[in-house]
Amino acid sequence: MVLLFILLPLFEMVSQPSWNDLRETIADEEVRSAIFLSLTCSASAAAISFIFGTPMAYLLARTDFTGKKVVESMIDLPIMIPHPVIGIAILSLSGRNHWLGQFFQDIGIQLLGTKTGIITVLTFVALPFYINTAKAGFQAVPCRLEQVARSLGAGQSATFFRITVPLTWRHMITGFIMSMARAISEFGAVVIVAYHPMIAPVLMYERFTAYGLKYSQPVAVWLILICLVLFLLLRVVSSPIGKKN
Amino acid sequence: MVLLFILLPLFEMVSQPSWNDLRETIADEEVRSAIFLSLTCSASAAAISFIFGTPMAYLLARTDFTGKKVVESMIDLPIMIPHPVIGIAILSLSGRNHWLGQFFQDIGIQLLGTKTGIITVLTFVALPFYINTAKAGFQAVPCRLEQVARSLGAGQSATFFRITVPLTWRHMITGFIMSMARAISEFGAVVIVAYHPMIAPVLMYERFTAYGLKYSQPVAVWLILICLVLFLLLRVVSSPIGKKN
Amino acid sequence: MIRINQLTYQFPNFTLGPIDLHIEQQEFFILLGPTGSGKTVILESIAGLQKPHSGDIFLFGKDVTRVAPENRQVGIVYQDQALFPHLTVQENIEFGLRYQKNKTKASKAVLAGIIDTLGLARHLKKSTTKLSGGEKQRVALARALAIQPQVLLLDEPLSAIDPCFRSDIQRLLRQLHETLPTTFLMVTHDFNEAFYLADTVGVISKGILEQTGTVEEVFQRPKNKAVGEFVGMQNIFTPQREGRSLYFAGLRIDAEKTSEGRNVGLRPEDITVGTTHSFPDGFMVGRGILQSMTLQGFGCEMTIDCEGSTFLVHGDKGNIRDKGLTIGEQIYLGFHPDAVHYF
Amino acid sequence: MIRINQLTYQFPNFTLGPIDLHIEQQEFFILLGPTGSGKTVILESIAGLQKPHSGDIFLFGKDVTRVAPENRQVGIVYQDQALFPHLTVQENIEFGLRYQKNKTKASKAVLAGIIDTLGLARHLKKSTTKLSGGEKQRVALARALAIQPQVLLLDEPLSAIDPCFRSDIQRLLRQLHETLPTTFLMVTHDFNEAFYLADTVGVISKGILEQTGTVEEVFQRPKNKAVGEFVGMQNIFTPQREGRSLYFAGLRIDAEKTSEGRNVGLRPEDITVGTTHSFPDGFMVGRGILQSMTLQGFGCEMTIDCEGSTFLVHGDKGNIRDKGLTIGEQIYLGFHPDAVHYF
Repeated sequence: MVLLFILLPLFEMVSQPSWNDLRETIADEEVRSAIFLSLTCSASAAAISFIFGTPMAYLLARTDFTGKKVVESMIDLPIMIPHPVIGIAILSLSGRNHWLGQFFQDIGIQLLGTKTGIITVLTFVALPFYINTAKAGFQAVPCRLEQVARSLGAGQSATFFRITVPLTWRHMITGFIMSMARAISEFGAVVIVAYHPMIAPVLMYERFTAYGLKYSQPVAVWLILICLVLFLLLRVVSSPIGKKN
Repeated sequence: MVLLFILLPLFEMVSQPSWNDLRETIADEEVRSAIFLSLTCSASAAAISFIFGTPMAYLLARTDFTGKKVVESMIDLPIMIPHPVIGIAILSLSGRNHWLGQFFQDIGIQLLGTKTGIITVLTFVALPFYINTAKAGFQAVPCRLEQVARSLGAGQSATFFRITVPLTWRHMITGFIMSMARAISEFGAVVIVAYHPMIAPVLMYERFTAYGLKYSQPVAVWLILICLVLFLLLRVVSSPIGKKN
Repeated sequence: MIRINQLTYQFPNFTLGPIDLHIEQQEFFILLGPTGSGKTVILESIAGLQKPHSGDIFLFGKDVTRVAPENRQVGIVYQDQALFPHLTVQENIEFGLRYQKNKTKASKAVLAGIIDTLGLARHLKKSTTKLSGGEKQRVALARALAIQPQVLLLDEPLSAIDPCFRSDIQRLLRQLHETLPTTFLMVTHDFNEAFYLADTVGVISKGILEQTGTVEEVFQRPKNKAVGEFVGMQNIFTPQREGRSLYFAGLRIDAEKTSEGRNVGLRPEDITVGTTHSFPDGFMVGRGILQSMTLQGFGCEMTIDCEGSTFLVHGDKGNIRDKGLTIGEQIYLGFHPDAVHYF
Repeated sequence: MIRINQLTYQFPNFTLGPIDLHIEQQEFFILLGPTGSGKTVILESIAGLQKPHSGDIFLFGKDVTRVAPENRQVGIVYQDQALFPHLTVQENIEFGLRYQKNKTKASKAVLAGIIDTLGLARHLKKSTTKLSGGEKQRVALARALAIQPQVLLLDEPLSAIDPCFRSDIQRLLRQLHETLPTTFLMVTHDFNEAFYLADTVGVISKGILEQTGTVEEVFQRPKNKAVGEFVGMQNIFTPQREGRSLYFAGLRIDAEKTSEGRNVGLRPEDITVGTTHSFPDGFMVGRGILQSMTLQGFGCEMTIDCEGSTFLVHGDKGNIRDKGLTIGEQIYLGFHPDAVHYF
């Protein structure tokens, strides 16, 4: 029944538009560029999460310090905060009357209505998903393996690349895909920071408000298909992890 | 640095509005009723997740069947699907030209622009968070404890309530709070199903588009404070679980 | 009385059975086998916690194959104790009481007796996490015995306990078995435990029940090589025909007792050594080269090569020192013909 | 040579040390102690994997307290083996080689020798997950020895192995120690392993190093009750003054050898029993009541009450059967005065 509740709406939506509608929609230059923008921005956000999140995740998995719980809570914050609030918060920072915003403008970085802004917002929402997955991966590698590698003469970085990474790359890729999927799904935060350039969810929302349900459905179907492909990838990559349990 | 990236926008946003703005905003009847609506709808969504999600989570934790991975993937779907798509999918189902929508209307249930619609959408996004947390809780209880209880004469339901529940209620509560927090944060899916009655994120979005950043900030601050309270609760409740590790 | 008929299980990497087993009332039966030989699965099938692939299980004449675990009156004690962590010791022990039909005063007295025997009276109010391994195991025993089960199943109850406390629990098990009307079925991989506790033993290996019988029977007359090795016959040889007689390690054996292709087994502790040919009358005596000699506890372990066959011998340390044995030298070994086992 | 000076650790529920320890080059030193007594922490501090709270560690005269583990040339073998699961047996063994400065042909020959000694040649291409416990332990040994460490640390290498294979690994350790120029430091809770392997032992209990010395010293002359109990003296009594002499269990002891308030200890296997008063000359003989008699393996365990003191006695089963002992009857026990230990 729970499954039905989740699947029925998706299935019905996918089945309602005709093939013709779908073909017409994907032929639309605006739709294609929106989907492309969604994908590139999400991938960039996931990549940024990967670069900055990996050391953070390793630190959280291996060390124990007072206030670790607080840090972990802070990393989870973006999951919990209402999406428009995230957009507003990031805009607050980049306004011209704020020193940081001023600094960014001086070096030519603008968030409102730019790709940079979209990527910033998406990184904000995607980061916790990457860090949590990678952290779980690092925690699953026994400290002892690293200790033994050290005692055999491997330095810290040799140990990390020869022992830790080979045992966690699946988790890292899973985290990458999860954070990318989370970024693709974001709408509320992006719509505040950048209505234009238009990412796919924003385009869909615009079609819905401007033309109604029937015209937004084909875009939704395309978006969902792309998400499903991502998702299948995720499961294929992560399945050997599941088998270990 | 990762922490700074998450905290700085939030901190700056909270510090920008004056006390006066905040007081005026909370005095606004519209703001108060939007926040109240957000809270009640989210709580309802979390409660529905609790009722239907608990058996599902137990089933997933205790049994092993072919296609379990597929079922788990399906439960995770709502996390990945773009939020406006969720709204459109649910609306697709409830339209008058669909048999299910027809049936709902016959028994007086309407989704578009109603509280019922909001709760349905929020449950859709909140459910995976509850199920995954509860499942982790059930998995942490060794099967052996339940088996021993059975061998001592306790039936299936006695075993569940005397052994399983006492050992997982923390996870269950954590799951409840997480799913509620996730529901409060939702905007993209709700805005499609029900612009009115207005939940807090929608109100905030409206203020942003109608009056600009400065007028949306106080609402955002109030919403963030409420989320933080929820979040603190979550951490207080779940901390003994963390200690066990 | 427990009767198992043609029990089988199919696991992805492992097949168990078909197992036939019969255990008398009030017997102390020990199922011996190495780790991973399917012992725990048999216990859980008797308790109703695993559904067999095929076969039937009877408890006291009643077919219980399809009966739910809570209706079987079978107590189970696991190696890892599986105490309920949210309950105190007392709550753990009394967990099963409310489901018993005859909550008479008599059963309360029995419970008090069990708590007393197991020395748990002063721990009753404690949390189970505060107990040592041995104490936990005693709580698990008390909890299983509190419901006065017809059958008590024990899954390697001694292996998770520090060696110093093992003998205490062993003594306790013996005592409980002597005073209670319960049938005990225990699985273990340690044949010393079986020697100390069991009335009857069964040896299981790779999912097959190789031999059942009294302790003496199985230990003195193992049916095949697998059982022989498992019960401590570290010297196993296959005699060769030479002319009309059978020989191993240069020793002639009575052709009546065995035939070609079968094995002979000797325990290391049944062999004595010396530098001269003087052994008691009737002993079989061989000559070999002392290859190694290692002290072990208060004993000594030697390997001796006799015409290409290597004997492992356990001896008394002092005894051996007196005889002045030297590695690489010629040495005699002897044993009573009764110490030779044929299988 | 390993020298540890005033090493201490503070953990939330446990304090270790201060520990002073000195181990000679090429010695086989065994640190004995119950689970949770801090043995592993000492090993990890020598390997540099745990930072001590205070104190210094010297390896071959060099202060290594602050040296990174990869620069210490110390191999470590854990109870759980800690093999790298993503590498084959060969890749595991050769993991440390590329970090060694002297990659000469000689070291390749040494490696081949180690693989040969440990019998791993035919497993080299296998995944480590396909190995048995004993094989895994041998891979872990080979991996640690491949870097030709100055010191090899062994953390209960035998306890995770099935009992049947334990003696193989034990023999192997002895052999490796005899052929390699490496100092061995092993921790264990099993004093039989120490008896078989160690040159020198240290007994640690609750974070304190109670006694160090040769195996004989520690086993025959335990310094205090804690050590005595740990090395198998299950009969420990406190003699009482009566008049001008000291007595325990009705037996008078030489007042020169001990003083009031100290303990005497006797191993169960050093006591012989009989129904008559006939014991060898010079034996101390006591009279008591046989309280219990339980068969255990090929021996027998008896408890005998002598004027309020209970003796635990191990005897030979056949021997005892011949003497026809009965529970509840009067019995004599005797032992050589040298078997009594004072501490």
